[in-house]
Parts: sequence; structure tokens; C-alpha cells
Amino acid sequence: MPIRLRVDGLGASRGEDPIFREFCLVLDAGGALLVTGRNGTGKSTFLRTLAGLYPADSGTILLEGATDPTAPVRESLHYLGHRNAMKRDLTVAENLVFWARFSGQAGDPAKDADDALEVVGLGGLGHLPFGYLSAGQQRRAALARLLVAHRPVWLMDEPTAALDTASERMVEALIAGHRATGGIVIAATHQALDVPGAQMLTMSGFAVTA
Amino acid sequence: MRERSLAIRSFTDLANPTRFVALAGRLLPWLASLTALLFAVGLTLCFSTAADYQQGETVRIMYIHVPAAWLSMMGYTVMAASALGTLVWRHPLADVAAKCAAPIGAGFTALALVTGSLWGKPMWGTWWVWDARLTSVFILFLMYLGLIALNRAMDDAGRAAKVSAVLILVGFVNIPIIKFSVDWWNTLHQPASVLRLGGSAIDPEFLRPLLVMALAFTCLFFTLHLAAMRTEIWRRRIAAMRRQAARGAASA
Amino acid sequence: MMALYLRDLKLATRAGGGALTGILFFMAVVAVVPFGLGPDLKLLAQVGPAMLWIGALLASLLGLDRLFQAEREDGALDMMLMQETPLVLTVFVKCLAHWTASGLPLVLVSPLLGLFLNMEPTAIFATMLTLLAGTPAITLIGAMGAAVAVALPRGGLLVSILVLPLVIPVLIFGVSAAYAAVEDPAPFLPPFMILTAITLFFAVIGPAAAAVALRASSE
Amino acid sequence: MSAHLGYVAASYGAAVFVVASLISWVVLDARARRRELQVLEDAGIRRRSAGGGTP
Repeated sequence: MPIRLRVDGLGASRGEDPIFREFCLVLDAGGALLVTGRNGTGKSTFLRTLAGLYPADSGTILLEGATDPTAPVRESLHYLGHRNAMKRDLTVAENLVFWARFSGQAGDPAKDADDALEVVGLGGLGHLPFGYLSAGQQRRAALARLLVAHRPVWLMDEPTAALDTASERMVEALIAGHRATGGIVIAATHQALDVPGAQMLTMSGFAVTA
Repeated sequence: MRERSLAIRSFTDLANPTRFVALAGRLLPWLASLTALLFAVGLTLCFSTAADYQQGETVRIMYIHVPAAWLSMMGYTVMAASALGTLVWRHPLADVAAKCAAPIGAGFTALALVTGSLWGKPMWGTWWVWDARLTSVFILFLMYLGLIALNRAMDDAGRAAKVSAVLILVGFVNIPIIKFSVDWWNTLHQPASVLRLGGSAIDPEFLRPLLVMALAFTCLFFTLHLAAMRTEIWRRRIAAMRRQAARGAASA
Repeated sequence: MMALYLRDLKLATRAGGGALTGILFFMAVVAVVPFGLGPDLKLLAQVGPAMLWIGALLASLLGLDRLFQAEREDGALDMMLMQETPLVLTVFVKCLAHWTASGLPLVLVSPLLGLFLNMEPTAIFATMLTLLAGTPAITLIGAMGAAVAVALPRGGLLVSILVLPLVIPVLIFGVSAAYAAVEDPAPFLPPFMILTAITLFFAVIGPAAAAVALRASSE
Repeated sequence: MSAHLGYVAASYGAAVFVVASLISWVVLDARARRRELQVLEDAGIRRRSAGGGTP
């Protein structure tokens, strides 16, 4: 059964100031949403609210067609934040294998990690400590985490931060690949990402135009 | 002839890590077998000599305890000399030497403490007294461990070397002060009952095995130190290669 | 969960980990005591269990502030908040790993330090046993403090200040059980059982409270 | 006096333990580093040949 993400009347505020109100969204399997807007308009807060990391004032987030309908939605999401959530002292492969195991993946996480690294262009670097990588490479390794966690909905906050143009194309390919297999992608970015057929959301401080 | 050329080359080669590794590789088997030989002779002497009429069998503990205590001090001296090499002459191998001497020195200091306490139990009736000499060795042990922790806590080898070199030298300068203050503290509180060891001249009967054992332990120290230094050079090479690999992948 | 446990152990023991520092701090604290009190062996034997306990208490508080802060700084905490596994369990496993890496070594070196303080074998053994039963409670209570202070930029000292009053019961029963083993009239078991009960109690309360605090601070 | 033999044995045991652990640390560390070096060199050769074409 294909999945569908349905957001109804979502609102959140920072302190007393509302950031967005009464936000509604429906994304079918293979759908994508690009969130754009200037700095400080609440792109990250929006993503964190969707991820359940930031308390919403109102509204519901539902994932229809999930394997376990009783589970909270956040468990079907994978969130790629500003920070990479990788340990400098562990090797890249150890980091990825840990996240694969921790998100409850069966199978062979070590092989998954190798494959994922190949996809993001870090093949053969799995044995290096994460701290040895450059900023762009660290970001790419964090993107590989999306591939080992196997979650239907990706939430990406500035996925292309610190990446060069070639790697931006790689991110676009990753997103396209995920959508092709029936996944949903929600990405916040201020760089022009080429995501065909994506809904657009421009955040401009208080008012939201969808 | 061969030894001679080795010695001459070693002087000029010491500064070059690659040649040092090669030299260490050639030297290590010899040093290791010399150590083994000395230990074989030393241990035979240890157990063939008669027991002391005063201390009985426990005198045999001395053959380990004294060399270990000697090495604990020599290890720190090696570290201090290397620290000087790092800070003053910026010798590329000095910080490697300092870093590698720490765990070995700490090991021998621990051995000196343990054997001292095993010697003290039958002699004084207690495992440990806060006697000036023992206390100083214990402080030395803590200093070693602190340096090891410092080295482990910093991932940049070069920076760690400079910082720990400063600490080593301050510690080295501080040793007489520690010794003096501990003496002071001890005489201030000294309970009269504590027995003092030795002081008198040692019978040559005991001196011979002691000297051989001291030599054997010293050889062991340098063997281990050389091997550890070689490994440390490898470790740094690995770190450099990993960085290079990360850069290489970025440009590819 | 095994993965998290192993990862935290690996991080603690690998270069830059805090496991060694805690033991060193413990040894240094206990070693300094005789310089303050004087080398009177009888006096040292008398204060021995108390000194070991205070040293272990301070040493186990040492690395606690990094328990969640390190995870927060690199964003890993967000991922942990989003997983299927209940956050309580995640916190508990992290505490367990932290204790294995920094609490258990303290218990293991305590007999050695007991010898330095001229303690009798029974006193040493009793102190070790009470430390084994009591140090997990310190970690579990500390996790609570660490979770509360996780969002603060310099929470390190604050964690100790927050946690110290809460661990006083652990100290009281730990030390009294250790002394009870040496001094005849006092029974050993009652304080020891209470100590164990405190540990078990905080094994439930600590992670739950820490989980609530982490959720609250994740904004 | 025979009771003291235990202390002698214990101190020689301690010496053996310390020396053995130091030696095994040095040897095992060296072996692990050499293996890592081998892995890197293998990878390095592959990378060079992929880039420059030298076999």
C-alpha cells in the first residue's frame, strides 16, 4: 500500500511569536516538498516540528499506509539536520553501521554502509575516522545515513550545505531515487535544487504562502 | 666492521623517521636477544645466591624492585631529555620518544610500587607506608599517568607533543621540590615505628645479580622503547595517509 | 540497543575518551588525602572507606556532563529522540555504558587505593562491594542532572552542583555499610540493602526523568 | 620463613605480568598498525593506478 503524508492545521511558535499557522499539506508516495525562504523565517523549525522534535501548537501529522499504523509518525521519518550526528572518533563505516543498527535495520548493515558510501561518492573511505573528512565529505557521509536507515519519509535541512556543485547533483539524484521507490522527501534549502514536480513552500516570516 | 658502520649511520639517520624505522628493524632482534640473554643470566644468579640472614628469601624481591625503581627514574629522565629535544632543537623524533617512554615508564613504576609493597609487607608488617621515598615514587606514577592521559586526549600529535613537553619539563624541575616537601611533610609527622630499608653497603654476593638484573631491565626498556617508537612512527604515517586518502577522494 | 552500548564503550575507551581520566582523578584525590591528614596509618585506616567513597563520588561525577551534551552537539540526540526504541531505554543503555566505562574501573582500583590507606582486607572488600552497588546510582542520578543541563553552554559544573545533593543518601548508606563491616556491633546488611534499593529505585526513576528532561530541552 | 616465599613468588609474578603486558602491548600495537598501513598502501596503489594509469 502506497503511503501518503497528511498534515492538517499545523502550527508552531517560537516563544510568543507564531512561526506558521494552520498549515495543511498532502504528499503522496513519490512526492516532494521544497521549503524555501530567507534565513530566520522558520524553515528549520518547520522541519523539526514535522519530525516531532519541536512541539506543535496545533494540528495533526498522519502517515497513511504505514506498516504499523499505531506507531508515531516520527518513526517513519529520517531527519538530516544541520549537524551530521556522526562521531569524529569513530570511522565512517562504524558511524553508519551504528545508525543502521540503532534504527532497527535487519540484514547486513556493514554491506549497506559500504553501498551507501559508494552512492555518495565516498567509496573506500569507510575505514577513515569521521573527523579526518573535509566538511563536504562529512555532509556526504551524513547523506549516506539516509540510505542505511531505510525510512519512507526524508526530512532534509539544507542537505547541500558545504557541498560543491557536483555533489548537489548527487543529492538531486538521491532524492529522485528515493521518490522513484515510493518515498517522500521534504527538503529545506536556499540553494536551487532541481526536484521535478515538487510542491513549493515559501516561508516569509509570519505569513506562509503555499 | 658491521657494528661500526651501523653506529656511524645511526648518528646521521636518527633525524629521519624512515631511516629510523629501518634502523630500528635491524637493531630490534639484536637488542631483544641481548635482553633475553641478560635476563637468563640475571635470573640464574638471582636464585643461586644464598638468602640474606636478616631478610631471608625476601631479598630476592630486591633484584626486581631496585631495577624497576631505577627504570622509573630513568624513564622520566629519557622523557625530560626528549621534551628538551622537542622544545629546543625541534628534533622530529624527540616527541615520538617522549610519548613512547610514558607507558613503559609507568609500567616499571607500577612494578616498583607493587614489588615495594610486597617487600614491605613481610618486612614492616604493612603493605604501604607514606615514607618519603615511596610517596615520591607514587607521585611520579601519577605524573606518568597524567601524561599518558594528556597524550591520549589530544588527536593532533604535534600539538600534544609540545604541550606535554612543557608539562614533562615542569614536572622534571618539580621533582626535587616534591622530594624536599615530602621529606618535610614526613619528618613533621614521622611516627617513630617505621623501619627504614638498606642504607648500609650491600654485600657483593647480592650486588652481582642486582647489577646484571639492572642491566637486563635497562636493555628491556630500550628494546620496548625502540619498538614502541617504530610503531608510533607508523601510527603517524597512517594518520597522514588517511588525511591524504580523504583529500585524494575529494579531488577525484 | 547492543549497538548503542558498544558504540558508547568504544567512544569512551578510544583516544580522547574520558574513562582513563576518571580513574586518574580518583587516584589523585585519594592520594592527596594523606598529605592533608598526615601519614598516620591508624588514622588513614579509619578514614579510608569514607575517603574512597568521596573520591569515587567526585570521580564519577566528572564525565557525566558530557553524557548527553556530546550527543546534542553533533545532532545525534535528535536522531535518538526519533527512534522506535523508547527514549527511557536509550538513556538507560547510555547510563549502563557510561558506568561500565568509568564507574566499574573505579570499583576495580578501589582495593589498590585501600592498601595505600592501610585498610584491613575486610574493610577493603566491604568498600568495594558497596561501591559496586552504589556507583550505578550515582551515574543514574547524574544522568538526570546531565539531561537537565544538556542545553546549557557550560553545564559542566552545574551538573555536579545539581547532582551532589541528590547523591547524599547514596554516600550515607554506602559509607555506613562499609564501616558496619569493620565495626562489630553495627550490622552490615541493612544499610547495604538500602543502598541496593536506592540503586534499583534510581534505575527506574533516573532514566525516566532524564528522558522527560531531554524531550523538553530538544526545542 | 617459608611464608615469605609467597611474597617473593608474587613479586616475580607481578614482574612477569608487567613485562608481559608491556611486550604484548608493543607487539600487538605494532601488528595492528602494520596491518592498517598495509590496507592503506593497498588502497593507495589502487587509487594511483586508477588516476595515473601506472600498473
